[in-house]
Amino acid sequence: EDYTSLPRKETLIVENPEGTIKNPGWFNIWVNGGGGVSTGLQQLTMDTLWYIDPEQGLGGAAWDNSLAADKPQYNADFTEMTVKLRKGLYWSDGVEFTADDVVYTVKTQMDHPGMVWSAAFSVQVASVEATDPQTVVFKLKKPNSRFHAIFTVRWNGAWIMPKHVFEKVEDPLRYDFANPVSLGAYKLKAYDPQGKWYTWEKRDDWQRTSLARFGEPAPKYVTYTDPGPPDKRTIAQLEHNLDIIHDNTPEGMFTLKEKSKTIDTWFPGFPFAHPDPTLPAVIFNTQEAPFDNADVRWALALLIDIKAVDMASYRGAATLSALGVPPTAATMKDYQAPMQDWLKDFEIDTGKSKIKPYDPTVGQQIADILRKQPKFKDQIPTDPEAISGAFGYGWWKPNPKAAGELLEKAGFKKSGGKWLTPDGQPFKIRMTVEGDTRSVFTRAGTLIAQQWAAFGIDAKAVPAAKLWQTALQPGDFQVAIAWSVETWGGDPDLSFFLDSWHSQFVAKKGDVQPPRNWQRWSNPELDKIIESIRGISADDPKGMELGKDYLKLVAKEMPTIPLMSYNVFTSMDTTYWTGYPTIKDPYTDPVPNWANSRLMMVKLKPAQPK
Amino acid sequence: MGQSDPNAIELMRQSLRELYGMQGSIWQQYLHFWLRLATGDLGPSLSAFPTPVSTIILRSLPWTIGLMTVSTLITFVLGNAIGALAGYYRKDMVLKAVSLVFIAMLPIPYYILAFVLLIVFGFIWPVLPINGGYEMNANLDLSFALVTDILKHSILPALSLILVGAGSWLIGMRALVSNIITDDYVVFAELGGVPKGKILRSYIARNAMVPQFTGLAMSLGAIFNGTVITEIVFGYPGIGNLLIEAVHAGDYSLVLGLSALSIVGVAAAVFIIDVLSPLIDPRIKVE
Amino acid sequence: MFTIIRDLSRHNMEFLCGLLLFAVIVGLVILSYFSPYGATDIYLLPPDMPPDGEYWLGTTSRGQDVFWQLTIGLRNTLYFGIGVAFLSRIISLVVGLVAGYAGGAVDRVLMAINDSVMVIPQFPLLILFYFVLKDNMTWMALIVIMASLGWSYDARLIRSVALGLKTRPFTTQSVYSGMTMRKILVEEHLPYVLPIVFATTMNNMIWSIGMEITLSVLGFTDIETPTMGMMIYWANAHSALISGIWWWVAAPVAVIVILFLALFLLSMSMNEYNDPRSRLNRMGS
Amino acid sequence: MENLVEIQNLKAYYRAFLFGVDREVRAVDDISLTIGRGEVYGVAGESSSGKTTLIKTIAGAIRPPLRVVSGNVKFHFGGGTQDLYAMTPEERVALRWKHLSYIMQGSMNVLNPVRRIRHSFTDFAFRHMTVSRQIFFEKVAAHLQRLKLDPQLLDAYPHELSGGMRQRMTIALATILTPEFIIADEPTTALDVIVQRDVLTMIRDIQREMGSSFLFVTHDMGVHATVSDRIGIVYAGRLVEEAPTPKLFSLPLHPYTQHLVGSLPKIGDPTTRPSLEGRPPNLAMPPEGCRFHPRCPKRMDICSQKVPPMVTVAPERRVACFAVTGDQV
Amino acid sequence: MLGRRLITAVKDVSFELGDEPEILSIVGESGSGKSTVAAMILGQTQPTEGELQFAGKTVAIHNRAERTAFMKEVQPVLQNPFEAFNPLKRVDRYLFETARNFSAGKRPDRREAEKMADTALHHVGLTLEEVKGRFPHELSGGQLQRVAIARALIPEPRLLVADEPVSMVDASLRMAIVNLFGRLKSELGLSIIYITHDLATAYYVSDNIIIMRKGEIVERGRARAVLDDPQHEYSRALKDAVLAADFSTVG
Ligand SMILES: Nc1ncnc2c1ncn2[C@@H]1O[C@H](COP(=O)(O)OP(=O)(O)OP(=O)(O)O)[C@@H](O)[C@H]1O
Ligand SMILES: Nc1ncnc2c1ncn2[C@@H]1O[C@H](COP(=O)(O)OP(=O)(O)OP(=O)(O)O)[C@@H](O)[C@H]1O
Ligand SMILES: [Mg+2]
Ligand SMILES: [Mg+2]
Repeated sequence: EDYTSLPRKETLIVENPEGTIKNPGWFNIWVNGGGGVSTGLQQLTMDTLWYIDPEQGLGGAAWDNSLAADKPQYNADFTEMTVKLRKGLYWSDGVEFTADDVVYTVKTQMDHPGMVWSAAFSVQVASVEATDPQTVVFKLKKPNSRFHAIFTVRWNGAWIMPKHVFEKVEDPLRYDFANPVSLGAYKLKAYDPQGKWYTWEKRDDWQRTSLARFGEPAPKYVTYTDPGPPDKRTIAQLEHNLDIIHDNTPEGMFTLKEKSKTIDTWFPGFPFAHPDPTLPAVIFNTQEAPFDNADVRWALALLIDIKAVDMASYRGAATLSALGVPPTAATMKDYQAPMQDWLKDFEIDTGKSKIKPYDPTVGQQIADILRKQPKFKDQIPTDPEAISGAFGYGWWKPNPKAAGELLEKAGFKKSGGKWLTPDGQPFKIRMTVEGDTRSVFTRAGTLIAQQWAAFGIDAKAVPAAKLWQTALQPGDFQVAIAWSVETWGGDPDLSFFLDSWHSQFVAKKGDVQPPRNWQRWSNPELDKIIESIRGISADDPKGMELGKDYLKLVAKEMPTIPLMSYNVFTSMDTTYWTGYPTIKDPYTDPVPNWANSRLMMVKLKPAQPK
Repeated sequence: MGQSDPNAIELMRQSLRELYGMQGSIWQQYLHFWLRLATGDLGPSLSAFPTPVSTIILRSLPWTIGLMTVSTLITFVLGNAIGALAGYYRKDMVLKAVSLVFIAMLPIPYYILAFVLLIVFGFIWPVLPINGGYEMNANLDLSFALVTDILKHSILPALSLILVGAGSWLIGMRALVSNIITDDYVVFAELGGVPKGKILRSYIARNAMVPQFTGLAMSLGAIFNGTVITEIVFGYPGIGNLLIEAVHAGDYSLVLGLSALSIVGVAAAVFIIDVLSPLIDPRIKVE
Repeated sequence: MFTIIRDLSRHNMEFLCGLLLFAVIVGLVILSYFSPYGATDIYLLPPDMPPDGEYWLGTTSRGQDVFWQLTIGLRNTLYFGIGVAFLSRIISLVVGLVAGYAGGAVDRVLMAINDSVMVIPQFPLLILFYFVLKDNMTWMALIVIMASLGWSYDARLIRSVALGLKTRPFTTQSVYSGMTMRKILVEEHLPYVLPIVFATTMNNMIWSIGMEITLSVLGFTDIETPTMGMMIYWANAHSALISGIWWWVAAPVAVIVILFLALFLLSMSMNEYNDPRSRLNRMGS
Repeated sequence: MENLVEIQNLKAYYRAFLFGVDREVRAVDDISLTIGRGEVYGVAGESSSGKTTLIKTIAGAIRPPLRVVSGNVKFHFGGGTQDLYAMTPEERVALRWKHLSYIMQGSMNVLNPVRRIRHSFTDFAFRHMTVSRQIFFEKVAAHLQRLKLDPQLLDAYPHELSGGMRQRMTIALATILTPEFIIADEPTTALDVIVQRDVLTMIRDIQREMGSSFLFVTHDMGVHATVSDRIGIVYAGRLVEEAPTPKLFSLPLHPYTQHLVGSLPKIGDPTTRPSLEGRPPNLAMPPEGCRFHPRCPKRMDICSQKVPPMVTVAPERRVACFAVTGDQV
Repeated sequence: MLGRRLITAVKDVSFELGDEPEILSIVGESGSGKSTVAAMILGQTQPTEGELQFAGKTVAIHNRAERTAFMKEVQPVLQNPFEAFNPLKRVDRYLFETARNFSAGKRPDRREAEKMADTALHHVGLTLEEVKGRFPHELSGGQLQRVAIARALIPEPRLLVADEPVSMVDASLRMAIVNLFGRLKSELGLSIIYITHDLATAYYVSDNIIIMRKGEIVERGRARAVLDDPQHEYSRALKDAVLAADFSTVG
């Protein structure tokens, strides 16, 4: 046996997009201590009551009762939630999982501000108790039809703590949880003291975990590693040393597709990538003039040539969206397709004329452009349905004339080829972009800024490292490229992000904005929609109608300019493993830092004989 | 991301501010930082709270010191040896060619050279590891295999440093030597028939070492300059990478801690020069 | 000055090579003013075209012509280096000459400052500046910061010459001729340090441009201004090397190497010219 | 007296070809002289007249840009004959220190500053010895004591000694192997007058004791008067006069020598001394004919046309001046 | 970082020059403090203790005006004529600068300055014509030293301080300069402090002499009297060490 001791055939090697972990020995996921979470920790060892898969899920539905035996049970006015738990699940140290663990999790977090879910519980939970070892009853401070969301994993959720470990600890805030006790099918085997890799081993008693319902996980070992920047990832996968790349540059992906015969991708052909249930958009700081004016926002939208942006950022490998919801498979069906007719008839008033800005053929046009490139010729679908699925339906048509009229309506003037604001200053826009961490966004931002500049606006893209913390949170930006919308993915309920768009949560100018609604937009009509959603249950079909009302409202008001899906260039090497999720078998999101990616373990098959 | 309630988030933010000791004005915080620093306490890292900054730094420091010290010393010895020979045997074609190779490397920006090495030996002709300090899933008990692996991973980073660095020692040494050979004591020794090798070693090189040694100490102190780029390019697990990560993470206590460390490092190097100079140059006395 | 250049280029191969290479650089910079494309315009041309008759050095994945992009980037990079060199030369001249001439407490204070600047780890400090300044880190700011980091070594060099000049009898002669300190420094001493200033200018440019390239490649500068480093930054962001767009990286790397070789050869031959002893060594026997 | 050194028609030029300027400095131009065994031969002349160059050429310390253009230097060491410029480098090295020691100008700074003085003795002299190191150093200690130097100084670094001590140490180093021929360039310049006299007496003493020949250079006529047996006067790269010391001072023949001797002020003699006008010639472009003629009070037409040859005018006396020898040659 | 040591270069030295013009020689062993005394007289070094009086007033220099006033009275002659001028500058520059900076009343214009320079050059046997526009390497050592002295004469000082003015020049030049000193004293009524190693020239030119050793004066008096018959033991040793070419001279 080699000193890098693991048999490759039995090991799945996955990119950890967090990079090198600064505090590698920290496994206390309930306190942010610089330890990683996408190291396999939340994917392989954590568990909580429910999961919603961003794609179809295993077991016939996106919804999965994981530790819970059933869906949450609310009382009539949504002030009490009762949860039934599964029996026969065990922690990796042999202690049985019970309702006490759930109660302990909630209470400990409430007692320790500074723990990750502490505040969320404190604000909502009046009391929690275990009425028997398999039943937990939550009493809420005020009605909430979505309280279960905190225990529902999308990317993550409130993970259940092992009571028998933590109750012995003096200060849970300073406890590193070294040798983490696992509730998942894997347990820690080894990790790099420099934080570059973590390896997990299948539990002997994997049958006593919630995942066992779907079968036996195949990989004996799973390693999460930091393979370095995109080029090194690409090289590593070409050499079959990295089974799953979390994300890559579009060019890296094309190279892999070209040079490797063993690469699986979400779409087998162009655009390859998996659309994340998040929606990259041009986000305006609507608290700052002139971006508080919908006419200005619309004018800027009409100056964008989305085809160029698509080519520049994703080189065409993106799914466009004109609507304020990410174009995932589920929302295409639930929202995008049903609203096409409304979009085609949608009109805006420029003050001088009424125009219909929607161009329903953009997706088609992009497919046509791409088909001209010899590299991709055969990979571009021809079926209109498939084209819309891969490239989106339509988008706004560039209309500089209308944009000029809108700006004039807002009091702007053009002089010497340059636009002046109503108070006579040059119209200057600084667009904050993320730099090389998400280079496709940076590319999109620089191009959009250039398109605006070509129209006579002093526009420029400026990169900011840690865009979220330094620009979006403090509201220290004019315009940014980021996402402000994220959905469950597999479920049409929009409350996941929409609830926090209520005007009650918009921070005052200059204050820190909670991490939703970066555009700081308040609108009474929107508040009404949100309040209606709060009053109905999560699976009430009325929710979808309210969702469409929201989409129409933001199309009119344009608080952000939705661009396209956040396409993640995940690639999977089939040299050692097969059975990855793809559009043909979309049982889960292939992006390996989502907690749902645990489903892959049971679907993978070794590709090499033992 | 699981908790979307903005009220909850505000509550959380306040409790974290308390934990991080970020109450009060920025000036109070700054003062607080220096007070702690004076007592050797760098405080907790903000992006890895509550882990102390010193713990995080100490984890990376040995890698940086190891890689940089060894490659600086190799660079020093190599550059000076070739420089001394090339300065003394001015007509030797082999020495001329070797010098030329190193000198040609000298002006190339370090990043570019490292990048080219990485592409050549990691991609075009993939024979050397290009990422990290040792292999993934390595068994970290001290073993011959581990040491070999660590050495293998240090080849490219070290090579890049040596290729770039040797040239300047070489030029400096060659110039020093060609000046020293006209110094009276060397001419006198030649006239005295002292053998050539002896002159080169005990007269020329020995005297040229005086300024070069000072330079060595300075360059050991300046390890913090080179380390950042090397470590980024080769994903080496040292403090340079840590610094960049800290900057990206907005972890100002870690950034300040690393800056403080680098200044202390330089100060220490200067102190070492002062202590050791009399050994190299008897004309200097510590009083 | 002109005769020096003439003599140097006639009798010193290195200088001649350096001068020719530098002429190539200057030529490219001049061409940049005739670029048919705007400096920051992107997606104007078909992307990823390999070098051919129409696009001499090919096009980038951002739809720019590599050749013209190169000329403009080179211009910005070179101006940056010149800016830093100019500012830092002024600081090092003032500090070096005054410290050397005035001596005493003035000297001690100036040299204490000088030594502190000399031992500061520059790269971490620059990153720290970037960390603090963020968007305010303009090119002008970067020039000023770099200049204030890049004078100390040369100031010491100048001071050591100035110390010698101070004890030269002609300085006493000047003092007793009633000249002011300013006059003595500017008219009597400055000519002696000018050759050093020229030679160190080259070294300083090598240093500052190298730093600029590194900072840019790592994305620590304004990404809209094309420079040599920025070209590589964008190429990296588009995985140019592994996706076979090698010309996008090779062209700036080649030009950088030419630029640095030119500066380096010039500085080396200037240094030799400054040092009469090495001049003697050139002659052989 | 038997000749130890014979120098014939020696020419040594500095060739400076630099950045477009091609210059040839004729620092030693056709000099012939002989030095007898046990003789002290002094070379005098004004600054830049080529004294150091002459001595370098005799010592074989040639390095660019200096070149020996023609002429030869012959030694008669150990009964044989050695032609300095026909030897292999190895043979030359073998002569050094054993037969021929050279104390360079600026002899205060010729010791390796970073090593103890003891090592210099090992490097220079020990290789010629067949004895053990211990015996060697006993010999060194005895030699130092003879020069009134404390043998403990061997363990000092050069900078720990005063200028005079360093100079004596260098002389000790040059004489430890009792060479037959010692060459010294300005061995006492920059010394205090009192120290200077001590050093000179010392040199004189060991030279007598060892019976070595001694060639030395200084522009201080007082030193020559004290030490030299015979003096050669150099003017602008040429030997212009040669005479036994007392004769030279009492009856200088060449106008330049006359001026040199005549302008020396003396304690106890308050008479006014004349000063010589004009400037020394540029050796890159020396005047035609006699090089002194532009400043010569006895100048004749021929002086600017022909080079006056060295003529023996009396036993041991040679002079190159048409005013003395006439233009018959 | 290096420690500092206090070196006593000169202790308890006092002497005075009379109103009558005179040449005062200071001789003594190397390092005996001769140059230090000169530097103190020239105001380049501040005495740790004691004072310097000029024309009955204590010399105290605090500002530029006082310095100029002092330099107008006391001027130096430097050791090495080849080094005394900036090789990159024309020598006349120093003459004109001095003329402009030291003349009483308004600053002289170019013509006046040239006239002052020419007058001073005449005192040393040169004319402005010979010197104007020339670089130092274009002049002989004797010329240079004379230009330097001429420059020192422009402010019409009362005292010249010459620290080893002939030790670096040839025997052939030496007498030219020493003779010039004698002439300046008698023609311009200048006092000169002449510092030297060379007892013979001191004897030749000076009126009074001071013999120094280890920072102290060991003997002083009329030059010829002292040197003909030194009293102090060190003076005698010094005189004995002089290597004279003692052969009776002929013609
Ligand atoms: N390395 C050299 N290159 C060119 N010319 C030189 C060199 N060394 C000496 N010279 C010239 O050769 C001539 C003779 O110089 P040399 O040193 O022999 O004179 P010297 O009589 O020893 O003078 P001094 O009394 O100053 O020592 C001078 O004109 C000098 O300028
Ligand atoms: N700048 C200085 N720093 C320290 N010591 C000094 C300095 N200048 C002079 N000295 C010391 O002061 C003493 C007197 O020196 P000074 O130069 O006055 O002597 P001097 O009589 O002029 O000697 P010389 O004949 O060699 O010129 C000497 O011991 C010297 O070492
Ligand atoms: Mg000489
Ligand atoms: Mg002195």
